Amino acid sequence: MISSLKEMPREAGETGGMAGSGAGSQLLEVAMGPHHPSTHGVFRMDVQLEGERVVRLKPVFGYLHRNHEQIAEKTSYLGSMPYTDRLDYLCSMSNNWAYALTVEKLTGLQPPERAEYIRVIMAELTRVQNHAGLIGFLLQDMGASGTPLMYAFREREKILDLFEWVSGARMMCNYMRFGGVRVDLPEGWVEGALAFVERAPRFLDEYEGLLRNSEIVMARTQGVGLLPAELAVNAGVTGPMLRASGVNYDLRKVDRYGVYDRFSFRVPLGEKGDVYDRYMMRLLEMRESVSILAQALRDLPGGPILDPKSKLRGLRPKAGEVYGRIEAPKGELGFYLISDGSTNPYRYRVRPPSLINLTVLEDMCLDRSVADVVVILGSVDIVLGEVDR
Amino acid sequence: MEQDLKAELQKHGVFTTTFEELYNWGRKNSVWPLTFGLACCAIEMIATTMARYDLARFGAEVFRASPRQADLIIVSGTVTKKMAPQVVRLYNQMPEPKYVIAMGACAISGGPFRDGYNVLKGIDRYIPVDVHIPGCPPRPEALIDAFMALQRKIAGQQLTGGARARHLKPETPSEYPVPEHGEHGLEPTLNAEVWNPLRVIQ
Amino acid sequence: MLGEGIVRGLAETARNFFGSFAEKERLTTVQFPEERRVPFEAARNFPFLVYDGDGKESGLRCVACLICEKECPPRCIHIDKSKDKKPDFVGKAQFYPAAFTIDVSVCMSCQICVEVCPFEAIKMDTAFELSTDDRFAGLLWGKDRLAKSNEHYHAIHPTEAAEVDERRGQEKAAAEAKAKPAAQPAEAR
Amino acid sequence: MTPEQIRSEIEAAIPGCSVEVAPNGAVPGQASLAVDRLHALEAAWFLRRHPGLLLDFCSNVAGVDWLDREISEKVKVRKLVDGVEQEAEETRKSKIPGRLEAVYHLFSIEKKQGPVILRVRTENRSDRVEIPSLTPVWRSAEFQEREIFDLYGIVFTGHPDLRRLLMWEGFTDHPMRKDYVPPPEDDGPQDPRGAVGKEAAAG
Repeated sequence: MISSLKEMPREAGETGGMAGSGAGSQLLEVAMGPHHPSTHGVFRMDVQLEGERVVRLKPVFGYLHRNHEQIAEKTSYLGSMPYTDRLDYLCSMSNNWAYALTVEKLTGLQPPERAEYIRVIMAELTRVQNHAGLIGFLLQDMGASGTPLMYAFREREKILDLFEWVSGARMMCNYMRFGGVRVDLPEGWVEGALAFVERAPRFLDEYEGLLRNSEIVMARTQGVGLLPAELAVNAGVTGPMLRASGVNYDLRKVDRYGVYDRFSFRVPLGEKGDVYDRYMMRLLEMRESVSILAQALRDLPGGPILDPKSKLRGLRPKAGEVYGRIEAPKGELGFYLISDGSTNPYRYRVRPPSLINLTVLEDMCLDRSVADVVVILGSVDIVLGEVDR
Repeated sequence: MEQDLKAELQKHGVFTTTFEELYNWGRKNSVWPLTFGLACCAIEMIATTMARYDLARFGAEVFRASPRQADLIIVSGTVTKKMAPQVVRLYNQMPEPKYVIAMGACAISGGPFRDGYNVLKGIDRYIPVDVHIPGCPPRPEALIDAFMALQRKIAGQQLTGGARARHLKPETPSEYPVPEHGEHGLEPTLNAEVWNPLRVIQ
Repeated sequence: MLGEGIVRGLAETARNFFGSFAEKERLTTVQFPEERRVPFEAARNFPFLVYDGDGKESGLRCVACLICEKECPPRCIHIDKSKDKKPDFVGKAQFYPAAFTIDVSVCMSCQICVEVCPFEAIKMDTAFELSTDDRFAGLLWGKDRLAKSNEHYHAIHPTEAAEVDERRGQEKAAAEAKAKPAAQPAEAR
Repeated sequence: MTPEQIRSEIEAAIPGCSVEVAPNGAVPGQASLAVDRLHALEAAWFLRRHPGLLLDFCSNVAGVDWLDREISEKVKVRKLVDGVEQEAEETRKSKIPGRLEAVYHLFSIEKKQGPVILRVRTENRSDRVEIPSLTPVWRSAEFQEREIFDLYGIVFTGHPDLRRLLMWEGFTDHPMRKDYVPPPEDDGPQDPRGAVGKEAAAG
């Protein structure tokens, strides 16, 4: 890619003033980040530019490497649960679920039906607020400063209210337990959630109408950051990004974890795998999530919320290892645990979708301009807490 | 002027002020924070600026992306050892008078992650902090509360005399040494000029 | 048509702007220091120690069993166990915490201490206006700052506190019932 | 396909490749395949192209550090005690040398199945820590192998860009190893028990 670019015929002055007068021979190194408004946190990209064009892009990680894995290997199984909240700090509920699911696989605990439904409800609420937030940030990166993000956060606050109502915290819910959930839904919660679900389509219409048809958004997103399906699969890209490239792989359908096989929902797929597809993917997934929410709230059964065999303290799974994964809003979130029979895991590993989705960042950005890099990165949907852990 | 007289005059529609008060009033109502998010707390910081909490009501509408245009750095999240030099550098690049809010457990002390090998145990090891907000993460209301505490601090700062504000004293530095990445960790591990360790007196 | 999408987007924002005059729902701002949202019952921020009755020191439910200190994920609780024992609410002699310190500059509000406490002694408070300029004196909370009355607990988490009181009442009744038959055979002999 | 079947197919297809089926004691208990270092890359290509498996998606790559372990087993032996043959128990100690390990979780998006767990082990923990990189087969391993190199110190030969991922250049330790000791830091007493009030009194 780099060599082919250098051979391209170039008109005079195209390299831009910064690269100097030597026609096309000088490259400009720019470090974007770690403090940069468009990198969604402390993330750095070492970009090599030829004029405006990107010829090389190397992401630099670790500015938020908080040693989650090592700390988890030193604390009890339960003690890691609040730390998983802080992985992808926008989606603490789905992180909780992924970790609880993995430990349940390791120990054989079985959550009761009501708990499974509650988990689905929480995960889908999380997906709605994550995607709404992401689109807000993405449009902000494109210059729609303020308004879309305001709308997204207005809706997000409503979901956070639901979370706080049930778990007591806005962001760091620490709600799920091995074999169920911590507390039952309080009185009136289901009605509150139903009220949200009823209003949600109106919000989604509004949010979609806001900029979906805007010529500027189309010009900035269509055909930008193309990701072919084969490359996406080989690079381990998962989640909405993979599906935007046209690969039908949704763990809710493939693994059928939880009770996802009881709901009817569609998996939206993209065609080209450009930024526009990824943007639309989020909008469509939010609608599907709302439909799952309506079904789950309608069918929510009564009964216990915790496996009677589950215990809070002194969990000692048998020696062995397990890999559990769920479809988190950003992709496949996996936990790999090795137990040596003691109260804390011997090895605790998080498979971060955000980090692995960035593998293809350079491929998507090559030969594009700096302004496109910002948009492409925005469409990947990263949260640094998860990228660096 | 006596406070009683001032209050009395105010009732009659006569407002009096000193230069210091006017100056501080202007400063405290136009604190521009730096767009600087580190981790989870940054999301709550963004939520504070959004429609429901609306930090703009306190004159902090403009989040500046450049440290040269900012008065306040909200250290919102875990400062890792890899990031610490950049945070200090950003602080150094801000013009005086400048203020620091350590938002959340991680920024104050390393918080839940303080046992990590790459986590700095509190930003107050390298730069002076004006207001600490505990919480993980603090609610948006807590950030507003801290912001108001900072405004009170600014309003109370003296411009002259021995007890004048930190930035007006010629001997206090405006920039602090930036730590360097060593083979095993940051060098030095703290700036003794800034850091006040906990002393237990038995 | 060129510009159509932009016009449509502007219509959307205009609907929100003018709608906010008519619809209460579109007005989302909470004017924080003057206007406050009613906190949810489950809301939590930092732990506090519950005491019964009036004795801030003597009524503490904590028996210094050190379970929370051990289970706290970030290890921010530090307890010194007493040397002597004091009777608890059922009259059983128990240790008490000579010093109980929570470093709230480390606490991550995860509520695990509350869940593991078998004595209903530590609960979550809802206060959040805690900003301070003093890193240690303001954020290292000792027993005197942590101790809060059962009435305070009832005020912030009414349902939960009522359940706890009921459970403790039963425990006390059971302990009294147990104490009586134990006393009778001793007299008979 | 069971791990045993895969093992025999790999061994039949790649001459000289030895595969060990590592048991798993957890509840679902899926056994993994420990492929020897020298043939790991070939085995990976085989798994990816195998028409019955088509493992096109390498989801997770995890480093694991196994310290030198001493295992004491109780063995029943017959012994001559005072001229009479008796059954006695004897503890035998065996040493398992430490090693580092990279664990790959492979799935098939095409066939919607998985995982097949692949383990590649280094010879020891100190000087012979090279294993082949599987990035040429699955690009998703690129960052994850870099992370393992950074935190565990496994050198992946054939990796296109093997640099530290999370820690800075110039950092010399491998902090996720089990015997890593962080450098001492002057951070006052970690245990502020009873410090409240006294601090204020000290001024």
